[in-house]
Amino acid sequence: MNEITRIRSDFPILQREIKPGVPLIYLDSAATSQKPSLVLDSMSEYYARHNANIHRGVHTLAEEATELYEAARGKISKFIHARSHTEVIYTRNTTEAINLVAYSWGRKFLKPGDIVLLTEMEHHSNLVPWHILRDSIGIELKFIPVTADGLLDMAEYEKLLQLEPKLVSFTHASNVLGTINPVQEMARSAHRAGALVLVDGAQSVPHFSVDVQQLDVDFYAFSAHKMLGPTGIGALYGKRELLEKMQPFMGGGDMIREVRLEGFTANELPYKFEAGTPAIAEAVGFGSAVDYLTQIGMDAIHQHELEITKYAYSLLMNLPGVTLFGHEKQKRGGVIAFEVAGIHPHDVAQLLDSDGIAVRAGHHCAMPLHQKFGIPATTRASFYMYTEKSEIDKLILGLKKVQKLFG
Amino acid sequence: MNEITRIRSDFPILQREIKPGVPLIYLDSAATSQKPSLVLDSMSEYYARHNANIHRGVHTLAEEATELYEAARGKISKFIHARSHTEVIYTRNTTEAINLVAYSWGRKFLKPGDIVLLTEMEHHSNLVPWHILRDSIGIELKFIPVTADGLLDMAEYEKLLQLEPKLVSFTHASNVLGTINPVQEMARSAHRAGALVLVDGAQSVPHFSVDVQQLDVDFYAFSAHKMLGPTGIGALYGKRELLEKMQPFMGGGDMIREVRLEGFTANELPYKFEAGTPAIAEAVGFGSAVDYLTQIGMDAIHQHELEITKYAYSLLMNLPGVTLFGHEKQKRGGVIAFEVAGIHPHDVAQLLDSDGIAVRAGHHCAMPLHQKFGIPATTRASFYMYTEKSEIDKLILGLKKVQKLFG
Amino acid sequence: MDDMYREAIIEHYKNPGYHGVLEPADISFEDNNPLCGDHLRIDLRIDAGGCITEAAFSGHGCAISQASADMLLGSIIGKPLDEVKKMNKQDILDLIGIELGPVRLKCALLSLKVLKSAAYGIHQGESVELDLD
Amino acid sequence: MDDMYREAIIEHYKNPGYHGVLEPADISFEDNNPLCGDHLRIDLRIDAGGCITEAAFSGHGCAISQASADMLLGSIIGKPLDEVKKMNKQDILDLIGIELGPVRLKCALLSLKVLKSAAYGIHQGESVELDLD
Ligand SMILES: Cc1ncc(COP(=O)(O)O)c(C=O)c1O
Ligand SMILES: Cc1ncc(COP(=O)(O)O)c(C=O)c1O
Repeated sequence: MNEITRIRSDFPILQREIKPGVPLIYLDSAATSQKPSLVLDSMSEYYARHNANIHRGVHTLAEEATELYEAARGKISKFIHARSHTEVIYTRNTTEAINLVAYSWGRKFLKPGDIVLLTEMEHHSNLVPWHILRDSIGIELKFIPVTADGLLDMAEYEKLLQLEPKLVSFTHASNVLGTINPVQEMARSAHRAGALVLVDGAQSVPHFSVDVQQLDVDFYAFSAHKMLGPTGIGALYGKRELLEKMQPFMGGGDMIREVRLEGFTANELPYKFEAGTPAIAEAVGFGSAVDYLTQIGMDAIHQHELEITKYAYSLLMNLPGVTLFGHEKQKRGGVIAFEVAGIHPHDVAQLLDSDGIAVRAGHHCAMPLHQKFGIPATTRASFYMYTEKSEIDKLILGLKKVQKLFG
Repeated sequence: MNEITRIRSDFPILQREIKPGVPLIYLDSAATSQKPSLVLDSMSEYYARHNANIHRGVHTLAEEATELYEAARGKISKFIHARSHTEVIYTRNTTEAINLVAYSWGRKFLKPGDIVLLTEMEHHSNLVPWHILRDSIGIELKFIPVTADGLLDMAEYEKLLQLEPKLVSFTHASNVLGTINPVQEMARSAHRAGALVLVDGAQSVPHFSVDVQQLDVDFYAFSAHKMLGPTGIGALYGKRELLEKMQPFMGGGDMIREVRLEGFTANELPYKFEAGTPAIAEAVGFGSAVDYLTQIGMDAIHQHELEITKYAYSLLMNLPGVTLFGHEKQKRGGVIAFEVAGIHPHDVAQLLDSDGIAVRAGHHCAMPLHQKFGIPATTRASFYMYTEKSEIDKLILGLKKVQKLFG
Repeated sequence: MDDMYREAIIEHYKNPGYHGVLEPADISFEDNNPLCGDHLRIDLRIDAGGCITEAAFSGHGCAISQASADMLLGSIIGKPLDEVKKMNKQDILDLIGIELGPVRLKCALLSLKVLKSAAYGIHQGESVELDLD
Repeated sequence: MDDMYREAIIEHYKNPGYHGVLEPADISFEDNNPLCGDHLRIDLRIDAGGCITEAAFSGHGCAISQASADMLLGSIIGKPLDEVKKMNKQDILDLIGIELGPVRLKCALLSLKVLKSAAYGIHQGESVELDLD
């Protein structure tokens, strides 16, 4: 409790009032996290003292900027336990990381009729890149079904693997159901069946310790903005052997070794995939976010979120007229999506907002999952290291008021 | 002089000393510009008060963030005189903007054998995307030659247009030669020949007033970080009719209207091309950079740079052993690349750095242009609104010292 | 909490005056807002002089979209179709009388979009851009 | 200004002791640094016991790359080839005696890279990753 007060004081926005006397209750961290001063200060400091373009510069600022940019990559690489910092490619976000694989690996190694296996619980980021690829080169998409209680159907998964997909791509943690998928086992099965594995880590890396070597995944994608870092930057982890065989994605400065009018030769990893002036200040902020997370400790963060989620789950479950999605017994990530009978999620969210409570309403970029459950939209509360039990109490109170108003 | 002192005081980094007693002389703005407090403060304020994910959120923060993000787009759109803010797509940088056109327009509308016309003075950003496209779909690339004095050969251009290229893509201002190309006339000729026109505006939008409608270009690409804005964001302007016909680039959240397991429908402009959580804080900073530029006035900025460049050019020209690149009489942009006889640019740049003077040494991402002139590298000094004559004097002094040391 | 939801909105949502379908109708149009799953259909009956004599909406959606549909239809009975064509965002905002952020604005404008599409005689499935500003 | 450029570097650059080519050489290797256009070739003569008896470099580049090549060759005459295989970044830094940022480090290391490639008998054009750390 002391600890969480201290943590909250590191986040300037948590001092904000939405209206005079109405403090912000931020329960939308799955959409994007808030940022501690450490992260903001590191970026301001970068701009105020070191700002320069990187890699090709000889002068002091260029050297400092390059060092900061690469030091951040080193931190991120260590954070996810990559073998080498050359396996960490900066992207704009999770979405770009997945698109990079679809373009650079997919267009080189997939042929018409090849199967890419996805799941029904994917975020649009892990669906649409494959739709685009299918429409352009004729691959086939299959989906691991989601069971009624929000888990992946593992028996079906094993059957689908018999179709010999070339790639299995799925989320580590669902941003709607809270489900945490058994990545290690799924990767093992996939590899046994000869498939590569891409994992969408947007909702996992921010919340618990991830070891890409131990999980033995081939690609892993995540976003800084969901893990205390700035917008505009994310990362793709990829195994070196794979990244080396892939074709470049975007062309331009920095990703080349040599350019002539007639053609170019690509740069070494990781630069091969970083075209043009990158998000330098954002990389610095990303590195500081990792510093902050490491300092608090990923296990402590996970523990806190499990507790908050359990607390919220049990209170919400006991609210009449409220239906929760996802499996209750399973260890869940800190997101709870629910329906309030007879009241549209937009109305729920807007009424809660007038009490300062920020929740999300909609399909949360998982329309197919909502279609599966036969509802167009849900309300979602999501938690992070700075979420307090008292905020959950206010959410419950708020929901009761909404129900009364519509009653 | 009063004015420039005031301007300089807005840029925190210009107060920096590289070593005790050695102030920073930043002559590398063509690589990236420095940032005024206004820009840095707008981003800090965004994170400390408004940070949320955009577009789909109902709560106050989400609405504020969406409004700030879109207001910035409006400012940028007005700044380049686009017809509508829906014609301005956020990208990471100029490089991504050009790649977007190569992927989304090129792969849909170009066929094997179709010609894309570039120039010999292009930055790698406007060469390699076309190399990649050629290697993948078999288009043909042709190049408008650069004359000995650093201009595009207009007679050759007219001849090349007779080959009926589908696209002419060239830089508005060269980052090595300082040449400012006659975009309006070139676009007119291109259109007459039935070609579309893409202009690389990385070195123009920051330095003088650009009106995309008056120039009548089809696409225009630029980066925030070169115009006082943050890293991690840039923009592509495109004519609405064209953007509408193009296929999506990356797939994911926000760029869709609807997603089912079987497929997706794309969102309206400009969102169709913005997949995943965008660089929100960076957009806010980009908007503030435009505010700052507008407040100083693009004509005043251009005037100041012409003056500084003329001053630098005449002093450099009179240094024995120093050879300047680019056309002297032509109105030039604020970059001067030069050779110092017998001394490698890296040595020049490093020795200048020990006196706090930041210049760039290398091929400046224009290897083909350097090959053309038969030299692997040059030293480049580049200027911006905050460059003072006294800084040019120090550059000259520094060069004399370098020559003495190697003499 | 309820300052944004004037009683009138809740009232129109719970007890709409124009909910239903007209069979047969002179004009019908339907559309949806995929972002929130709202779906709205509007049926109109028009007299010889081109005036709206009857109107009804059906579908599902949030209180804002449903209430604004109900209020909107209430405001157009007896009016000529041509007048409907001139209606814009501000008319809706005046009707519902609360401030709306960009997301909720789309909910409120769905009914206007469907109504104007009907008024202009746009065919179902045709893609036409309507000016609502 | 010149603190970074010890006199020794300028001196080796202007008056190198090992500039030239050996025809015939026992081993030759060349490589370049496309970023700055530096190009370096190293020729070696080896005696029956596997020791370096003669060495020469040619090509062009900045003072750092040329001077470090000259110093490096000066330090290996008489040494067994196997010892050269063990040399690393620190050896070069010790030789030139100044601190270098990442870009200039590449200039300084070009000679080591070429020398080690020669020592390992790598064929020209073969792509091998050498550990210089
Ligand atoms: C003419 C020109 N085009 C394109 C670029 C690429 O810009 P960015 O690295 O921001 O994509 C630059 C800057 O390096 C440039 O000077
Ligand atoms: C599971 C999941 N995948 C992918 C994404 C996309 O992340 P981004 O928008 O940062 O690319 C999100 C977040 O919205 C997510 O929750």
